[in-house]
Amino acid sequence: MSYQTVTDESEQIAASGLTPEQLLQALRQMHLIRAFEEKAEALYALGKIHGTMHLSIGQEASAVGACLALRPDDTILSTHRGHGHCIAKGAEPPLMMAEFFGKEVGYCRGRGGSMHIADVAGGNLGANGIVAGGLPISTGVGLSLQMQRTDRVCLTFFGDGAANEGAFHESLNLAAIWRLPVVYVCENNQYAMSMPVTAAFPIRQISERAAAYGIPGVTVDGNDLLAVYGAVETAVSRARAGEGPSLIEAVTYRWRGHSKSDRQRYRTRDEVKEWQARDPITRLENLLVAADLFTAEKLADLGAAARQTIEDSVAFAEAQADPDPATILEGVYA
Amino acid sequence: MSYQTVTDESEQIAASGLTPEQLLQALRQMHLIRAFEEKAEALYALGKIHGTMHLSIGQEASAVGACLALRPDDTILSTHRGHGHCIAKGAEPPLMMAEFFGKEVGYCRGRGGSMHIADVAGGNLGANGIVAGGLPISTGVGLSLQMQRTDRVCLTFFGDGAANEGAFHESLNLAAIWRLPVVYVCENNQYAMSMPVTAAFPIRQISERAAAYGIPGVTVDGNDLLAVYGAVETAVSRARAGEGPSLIEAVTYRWRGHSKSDRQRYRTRDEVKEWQARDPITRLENLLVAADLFTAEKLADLGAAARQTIEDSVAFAEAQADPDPATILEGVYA
Amino acid sequence: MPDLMQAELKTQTHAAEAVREMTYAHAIREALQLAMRRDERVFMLGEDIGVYGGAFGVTDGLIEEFGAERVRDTPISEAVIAGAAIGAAVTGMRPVAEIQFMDFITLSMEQLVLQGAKMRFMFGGKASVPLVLRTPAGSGTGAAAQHSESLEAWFVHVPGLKVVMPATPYDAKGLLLAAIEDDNPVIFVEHKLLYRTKGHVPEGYYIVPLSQSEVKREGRDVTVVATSIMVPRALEAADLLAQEGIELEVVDPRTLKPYDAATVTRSVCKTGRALVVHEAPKTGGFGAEVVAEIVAGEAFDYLDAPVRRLAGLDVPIPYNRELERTAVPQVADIVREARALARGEY
Amino acid sequence: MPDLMQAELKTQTHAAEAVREMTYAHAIREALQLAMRRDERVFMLGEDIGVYGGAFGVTDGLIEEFGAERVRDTPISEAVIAGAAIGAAVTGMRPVAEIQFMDFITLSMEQLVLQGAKMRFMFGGKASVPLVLRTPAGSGTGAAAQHSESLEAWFVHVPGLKVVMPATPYDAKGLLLAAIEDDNPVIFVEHKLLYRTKGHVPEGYYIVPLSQSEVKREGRDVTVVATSIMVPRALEAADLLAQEGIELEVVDPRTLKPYDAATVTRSVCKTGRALVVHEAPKTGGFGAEVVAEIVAGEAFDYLDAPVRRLAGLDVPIPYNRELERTAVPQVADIVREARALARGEY
Ligand SMILES: Cc1ncc(C[n+]2csc(CCOP(=O)(O)OP(=O)(O)O)c2C)c(N)n1
Ligand SMILES: Cc1ncc(C[n+]2csc(CCOP(=O)(O)OP(=O)(O)O)c2C)c(N)n1
Ligand SMILES: [Mg+2]
Ligand SMILES: [Mg+2]
Repeated sequence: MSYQTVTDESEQIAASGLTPEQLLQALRQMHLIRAFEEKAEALYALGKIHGTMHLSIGQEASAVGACLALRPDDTILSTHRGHGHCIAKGAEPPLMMAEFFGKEVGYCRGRGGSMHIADVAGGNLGANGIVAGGLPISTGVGLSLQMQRTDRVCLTFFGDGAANEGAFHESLNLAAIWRLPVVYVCENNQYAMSMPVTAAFPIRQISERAAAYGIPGVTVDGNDLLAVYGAVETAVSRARAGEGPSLIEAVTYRWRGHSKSDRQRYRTRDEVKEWQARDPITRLENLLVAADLFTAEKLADLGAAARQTIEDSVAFAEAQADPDPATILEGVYA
Repeated sequence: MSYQTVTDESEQIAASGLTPEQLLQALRQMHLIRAFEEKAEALYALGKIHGTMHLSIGQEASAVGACLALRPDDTILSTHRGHGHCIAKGAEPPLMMAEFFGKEVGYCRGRGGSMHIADVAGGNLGANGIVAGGLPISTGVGLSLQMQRTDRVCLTFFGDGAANEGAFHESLNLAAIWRLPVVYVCENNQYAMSMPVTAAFPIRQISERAAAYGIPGVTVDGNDLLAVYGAVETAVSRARAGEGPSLIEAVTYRWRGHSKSDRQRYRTRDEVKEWQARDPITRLENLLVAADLFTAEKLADLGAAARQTIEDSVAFAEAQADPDPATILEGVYA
Repeated sequence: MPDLMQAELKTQTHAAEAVREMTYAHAIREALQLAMRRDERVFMLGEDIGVYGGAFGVTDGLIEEFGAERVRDTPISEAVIAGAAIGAAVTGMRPVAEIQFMDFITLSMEQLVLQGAKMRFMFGGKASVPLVLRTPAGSGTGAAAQHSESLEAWFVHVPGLKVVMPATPYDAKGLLLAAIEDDNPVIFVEHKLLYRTKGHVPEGYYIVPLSQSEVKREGRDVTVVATSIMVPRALEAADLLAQEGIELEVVDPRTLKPYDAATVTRSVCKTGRALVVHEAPKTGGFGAEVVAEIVAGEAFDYLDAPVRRLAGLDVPIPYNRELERTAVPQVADIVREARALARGEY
Repeated sequence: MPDLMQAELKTQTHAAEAVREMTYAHAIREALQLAMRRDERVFMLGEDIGVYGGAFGVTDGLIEEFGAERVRDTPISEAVIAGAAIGAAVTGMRPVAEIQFMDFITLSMEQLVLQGAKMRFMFGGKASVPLVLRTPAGSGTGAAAQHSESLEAWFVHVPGLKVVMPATPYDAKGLLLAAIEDDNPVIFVEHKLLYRTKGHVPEGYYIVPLSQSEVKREGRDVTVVATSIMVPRALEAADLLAQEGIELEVVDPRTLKPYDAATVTRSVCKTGRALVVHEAPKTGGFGAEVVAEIVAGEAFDYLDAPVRRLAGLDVPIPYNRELERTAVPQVADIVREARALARGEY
């Protein structure tokens, strides 16, 4: 794998076309994701949230960098590891937190929880409990956008593990032959649960599979917000212009276990530490400071601000009402 | 697509390593397949055979060339267009014909018919009514052969259409990472029912997909028995040596409609004629004569002999007993 | 109801309309045509539905009228056919997907069951998935075990799906139009052997509401609940038994989910005897649901005999013609079972 | 039977053996271990069954004993997991595949139903497919709609498959060993909430034959037919109702296909009342089959009340804890329904 290296940070930022305000906002979102998940983790440990959850701590640049290339009227589909995508697409943390607590005002009226959180009005067609389950749907969303003669696009996240499901293959092929406006973003975080990509794939880069569908495929450093943004932006422009789908592989790492029950026997602490040293948040902060866009002092408060937002979200969520069991059949049918 | 061209026919034959006897036997089998299917077609038109059937007339070199590279103890899996594979793997036409007539002595006791004909003892694990349905199974057969420490291989036929099913993707990936002894032979006959490969694929050659699984992929002229044999032989040797699977695309054409109900509105007569001019049987005959292996006279009788064998098969089949309806539940469970 | 309406119409001035007979396949095609003319959001996708006209000719000619964008031929990729329909449906379109044989729906299950059926509920009612999935089911064509499935019972068991299974051309057209109007995913099960059957089909747009069982023939002795191809077979059996003085009441649920059990209950309260007939294998089939609903409530007290099922044998569909016929109920089987019930032999 | 055996064993000298209690998960692991030690052809494949030990820890430690070749971690490819098992089974191996959650079996349907289940029959009895597919089902863990399926009814409807659903550690071990010995494809449905329940499990190899329903508790008033997690709930309900003088007879089919209806019929002939309880949605569930078999024959004449089903609501499993509980039968629901039946309120 070879990553782009740019010597001059301000040049790199200028090349991205992103404004300082956009970059600051991206950093804010990354902090928000981190704070949201750290809190969710703590609440789970306290037994305040039930079920299961999959944390994307360490992968924030991929979610935020990708969504930064989208317009509000674009659509995303997300995965079981979807809190970051949800926030990056603009969801409100209090309503997300309310969903985690299973409350009636939550995004899914408490019916969905972490694994199915969706913000339909905001253009997030949901996390998905099924690996690769969103891929065929996103292909259909692309079809819909194309048939409706819009220039909107659909961006769909999935993991490395998902790239070995049949749904991946069928979806990319259909999108390719119909030139659908879909951007397929594979978050390669090195593992599908306990299965390392080195064992699950007979190739070095998942993006090589794009060639099987005659579409562009690119691998980027998924911990580098600018790299993710750049690749996705190119793919989004292509899609808007009617030139069809692309496959982007964002190479990253999950710091936490797969889910709460993971004893992580399939990897070493050293490996985790190595990747933690490549923290995407620190990396963006360093870039912004090195590029003289913001001072370290200015950025120092963002983490605390994010944590405060999340605390407020929890307070909001806890104060809300549970769904009335008598309404259980609502929403099965339209 | 670029085919190998060899100027000197005897050189070509020598390079293949095949003996004159093997080549003559291959030609006999191709005639047998042609005669079998022409007869089956006629019987169907007369209402003597029911159900549906898919004829491989025009594709004989692919079935025979591929199976020529196998040992009797190797296993094949076949498709809905599987009469040729069945004969090429050594099945007996009388028992095949009996199956077509739904007779108790037929290969499947009259339960299977054309679309499920299998010769388990002969190493044919069956035609398959499901497009790509045999691919996952063949992967499992490869696993079984590997775990049993044999040097046997599994060869699985499928159509161009099948290469767009999720099962194709999952099967090739699993076989690749586990280095299973499976040879995947895609018979690209230009159409999946009415869907032309040019519309169904965003790439020029289906064999390009091998790269997505890090395995060898090769496209050969499927109407050239030697070309098919050569490519499959290489793949089989690899597989026997524990070097894993290969993907071979045999480019060919079906002369008949997809099945009996096909009005063939998706292609022109001219296109069909063009391909009929590339008859794999005539081609092999010409080669054998040009190479001075056999005289045209010697070969002239093969067609008639094949037709006689098939007539005898029909006579045999018609004389056999139907299954007793009282036995209908036999074979649901072991 | 079609017969009734036919009788009425015959007295009208438009005699030509009154005798308008067409096949089940044609009636479905007409419904597709009307729906697509009426609503731009309606489009079709599936294998060989374009120039080929569909494996059974149902979509013949539609690509000429609506073009390849609205009558979309797909590669052989059943998972993404279903998924593409779901994705399109949830974002404003009204897709009608075709799965060429019901057997192949086994490849679409994850998308249909875990995604399409649940999406609305999982998202707290904030999305809807108005899609129809048409598919031909059933045996009788000699296509053997992998092209003869009758899997409707699976879908009946899935909250969030609706399941429709018309037996007549009239119902096929009206139910398909209702299914396309419906805002939920609907599995629309056609029967291969019914495609060529004929019946009265009114011109123009009309709806047969989802979830209304219909009494196809009245009778006092035995209630026969039959679905799909078993409806005409039950009616034929009723004709034969009428000659022996046994009057069958034939009820066709038409929509299996949501299922209108009340009509059946009413009938059983009258006859006191019930026979449920379907083609799918008996064990775990829809017939069990029909029986369970009959004996759970009101009708129980009116029952004069055990409630019986007559269904497919628990066997894959065999190729041999005679075995194939043996595997699923025929008219003579219905006659035999209904007669035994009527005579108190159970 | 386990309880009885336990009692017997306690009188023996090997007191240690008599009190050998273990969890359902452990009992399954022990069965896998014994089968793999006994027969080289037995091997396992599935997602994260190796070093991870399985999503629920069931296969913990097995890779250490048997190595990565016989405890094979696969990519996330459920179609080829099923297909690879079928291909291996038909050529001399005896695979035990795991589908990590029963929901994901929706991706294996074509291979299981159209290939594995039918192969033997389609080939005229000339092949066999000795495979076991283990999978955890059920709700109760807060994992919501796509990780809580109970799809056993689908497989019951498929000729060629067997379906096993143990409720106790004893049965889990003995039935799994029987399933692995069986020469047919067996769907072995475990329940997530049962994994940690404990019970007596004898050491060593033993078989609980497939297709034997078991009376888990005798009683004279109402027959409760319950499966999987509903067995302990029904037994708890029986304890509660016993205090009111209502005696439930709890029957556990254990093997849903082939289903031993005779044991249930015998029970209903005694009690005259039947309640069928399962977790899966009621409509089209296995309970309908149980009811249909009860009322089709002998037991019909002994019935004193309608036959009732208590099952999951027709709703995807919701995330919210209280809604999740509401969606499926709890002990109190069984008590209420069984009491109403016993008191003639239906
Ligand atoms: C179809 C399906 N198979 C298996 C699972 C169980 N499962 C949930 S997440 C996961 C690993 C997914 O790996 P990947 O796609 O790389 O995403 P990541 O968890 O690494 O973000 C597995 C096996 C599932 N949810 N769906
Ligand atoms: C899963 C599945 N989908 C669709 C079909 C219907 N069908 C049978 S053969 C066929 C075309 C197959 O094309 P290809 O794989 O190229 O093989 P060919 O017929 O050209 O030999 C189709 C669509 C099927 N049998 N199975
Ligand atoms: Mg991953
Ligand atoms: Mg083809």
